Amino acid sequence: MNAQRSVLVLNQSAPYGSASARESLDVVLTCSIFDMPVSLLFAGDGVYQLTKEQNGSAVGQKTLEAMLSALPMYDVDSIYVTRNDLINSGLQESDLALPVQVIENDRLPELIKQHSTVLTF
Amino acid sequence: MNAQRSVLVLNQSAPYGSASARESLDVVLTCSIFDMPVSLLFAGDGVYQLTKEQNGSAVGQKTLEAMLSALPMYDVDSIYVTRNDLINSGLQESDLALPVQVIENDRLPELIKQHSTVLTF
Amino acid sequence: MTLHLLNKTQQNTALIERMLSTLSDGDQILLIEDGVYNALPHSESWIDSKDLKQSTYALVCDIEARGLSSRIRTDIEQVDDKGFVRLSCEAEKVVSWF
Amino acid sequence: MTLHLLNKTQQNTALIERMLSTLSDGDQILLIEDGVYNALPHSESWIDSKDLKQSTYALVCDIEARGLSSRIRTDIEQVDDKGFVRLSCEAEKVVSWF
Amino acid sequence: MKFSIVIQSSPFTSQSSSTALRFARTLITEGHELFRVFFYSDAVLTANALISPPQDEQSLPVEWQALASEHNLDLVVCIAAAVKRGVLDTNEQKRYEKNAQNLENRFELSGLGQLAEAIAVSDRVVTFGG
Amino acid sequence: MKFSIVIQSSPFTSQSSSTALRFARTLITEGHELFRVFFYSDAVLTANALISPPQDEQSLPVEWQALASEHNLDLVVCIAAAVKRGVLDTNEQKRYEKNAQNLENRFELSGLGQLAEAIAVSDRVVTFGG
Repeated sequence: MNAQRSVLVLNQSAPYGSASARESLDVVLTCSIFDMPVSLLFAGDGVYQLTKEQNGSAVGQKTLEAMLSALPMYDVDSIYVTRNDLINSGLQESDLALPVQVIENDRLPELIKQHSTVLTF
Repeated sequence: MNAQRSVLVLNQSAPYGSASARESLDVVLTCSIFDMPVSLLFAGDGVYQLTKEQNGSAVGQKTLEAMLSALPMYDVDSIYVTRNDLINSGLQESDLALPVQVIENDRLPELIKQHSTVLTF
Repeated sequence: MTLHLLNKTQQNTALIERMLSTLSDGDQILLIEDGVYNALPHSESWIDSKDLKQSTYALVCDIEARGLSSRIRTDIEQVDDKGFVRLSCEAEKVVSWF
Repeated sequence: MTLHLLNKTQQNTALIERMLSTLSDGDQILLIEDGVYNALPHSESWIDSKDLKQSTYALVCDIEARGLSSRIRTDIEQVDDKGFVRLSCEAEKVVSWF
Repeated sequence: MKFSIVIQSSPFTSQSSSTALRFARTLITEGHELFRVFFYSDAVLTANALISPPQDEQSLPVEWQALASEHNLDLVVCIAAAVKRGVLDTNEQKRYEKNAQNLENRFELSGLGQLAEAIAVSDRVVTFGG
Repeated sequence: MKFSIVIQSSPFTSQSSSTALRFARTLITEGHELFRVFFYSDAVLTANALISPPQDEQSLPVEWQALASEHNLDLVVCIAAAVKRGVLDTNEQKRYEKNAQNLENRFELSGLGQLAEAIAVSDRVVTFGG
């Protein structure tokens, strides 16, 4: 086994319209169970995954918010959103279901560099 | 059976990257076999379906251009592209494998109105 | 009159511009699935720039699923599945944008 | 150094802006699949505005399949599958944008 | 009013198939006629009888099948799209010499002509994709 | 160098699975090691043995299987994603009481832990999606 790997999971899709949000969270939780440091970046439409008061049953799906709330229990606490994407989403920070780190766009190159693997969804 | 229906097929996807281009052409040819008047609008990335000198075998696929060339034999000759989309595509009219009607954007509402059914791909 | 169904977010600018360029006077737009995010308050919304708030609707179950009930614009009418069917009947045809 | 794979056309402006905002100096970009259309001559190309023509490559089999061999810009280097593997090895990691 | 529905997207990665199902139910409840549902492209995967969703999740094949049984609906799966994607009825299983068929009950494999006919006879054709 | 490949998209509507196959072949030819190919999301559909493409078209299951046989590759299909999409091995067929299994030879159903392991031990992880 090589030196310790760290993973950045990049979430770019809105929840419910596609399965990508749930499938990326499954990967995050699994990496965490395997003691691999994992960070999350919600970008573009991915920011919508964080919206409060979701209710998937209205469209016959499980509520994503429940899975998201499990992240702190799995010691996943490096969760990032760029200020730019948050503004473009039309949501406020107070609309989000989880505490996130709001970063400027110019932090992104560093975030990519800090992780040995980047998985996009 | 109701009064004669006419179909507008709207192609918005580039060829090879997705299956949408081929599947929409299959629908066009079928409608034509069933004597239903059918028009095609290539819009956005769909304009790329019309590029000359395609060679699908380079990526293990059938060449779309061969299917396209069959359109006139099936009496499908209402083929539209907007000038705007053609310019944005980075192609010239001389790069296209088929004669098409280049129309201005303001003709689009009329095109939708003229057909009883619009199928998007 | 045509009913346009839109199921993608405002990030899909090329798709939305294409839809807008096909609109005739009196056409209606129904935001479904991820399309309902277009009804959040955006600073440069096409709904405002094209003055379409009176002809745009949003599907209520998709709004609820996404946690948007208290967040979306109040000047866009919400319809349920019955409203979706009714709008489809009132229109001469339904065009889907995805 | 990171290798960025892009397989979508220039219409996907939000995706491309996102990719561009993550670039570090020395990063490389490989256009694959529908991404090769970015290498057509466009009047407002991100390749020019960000001065990236020397760090952008395009996959030759995707260019050929799409009939673009004689149409794409000559200042962007074309690589085959071996080149794809080589670029992946030279980079510390590979990030896919789709 | 006479409706037909066309579904294009994978039921696993897109919400379309699920929205189409609700739309179908509602239009029937509202007294309209559903002439045909045509599954095309990756939407043909909806007819795979081997789909086994988690217990607390919607099973689209089962729900479509139940709606079809109740209202005698015509669920047509594009045969060319289906065979290519590994959704086979008994005939296609034999033709391609495979060891199983996996087409869900109440779904039927047929050609694109069924889509053309649906367009010809329906007052409204609604497409669900993306 | 040790590679792993992750594929996410439907092999029928996206070019990804086909590009990934070429990338896999080439990296092996170039003397690198392919530790694992992990099929996730709609890419699990690549492992459906009932797929019957037209005679003049590429069969991805068959080509992956051939490459795997030749180079003893590890083709792992995410079990949760597969079962939900109707791609079953004999065990899952029994568990869900279905009348057939349809997992192509050389593919194996397993958990996401196999992806985590691939990330941990590989020098490069390349994702194909979209």
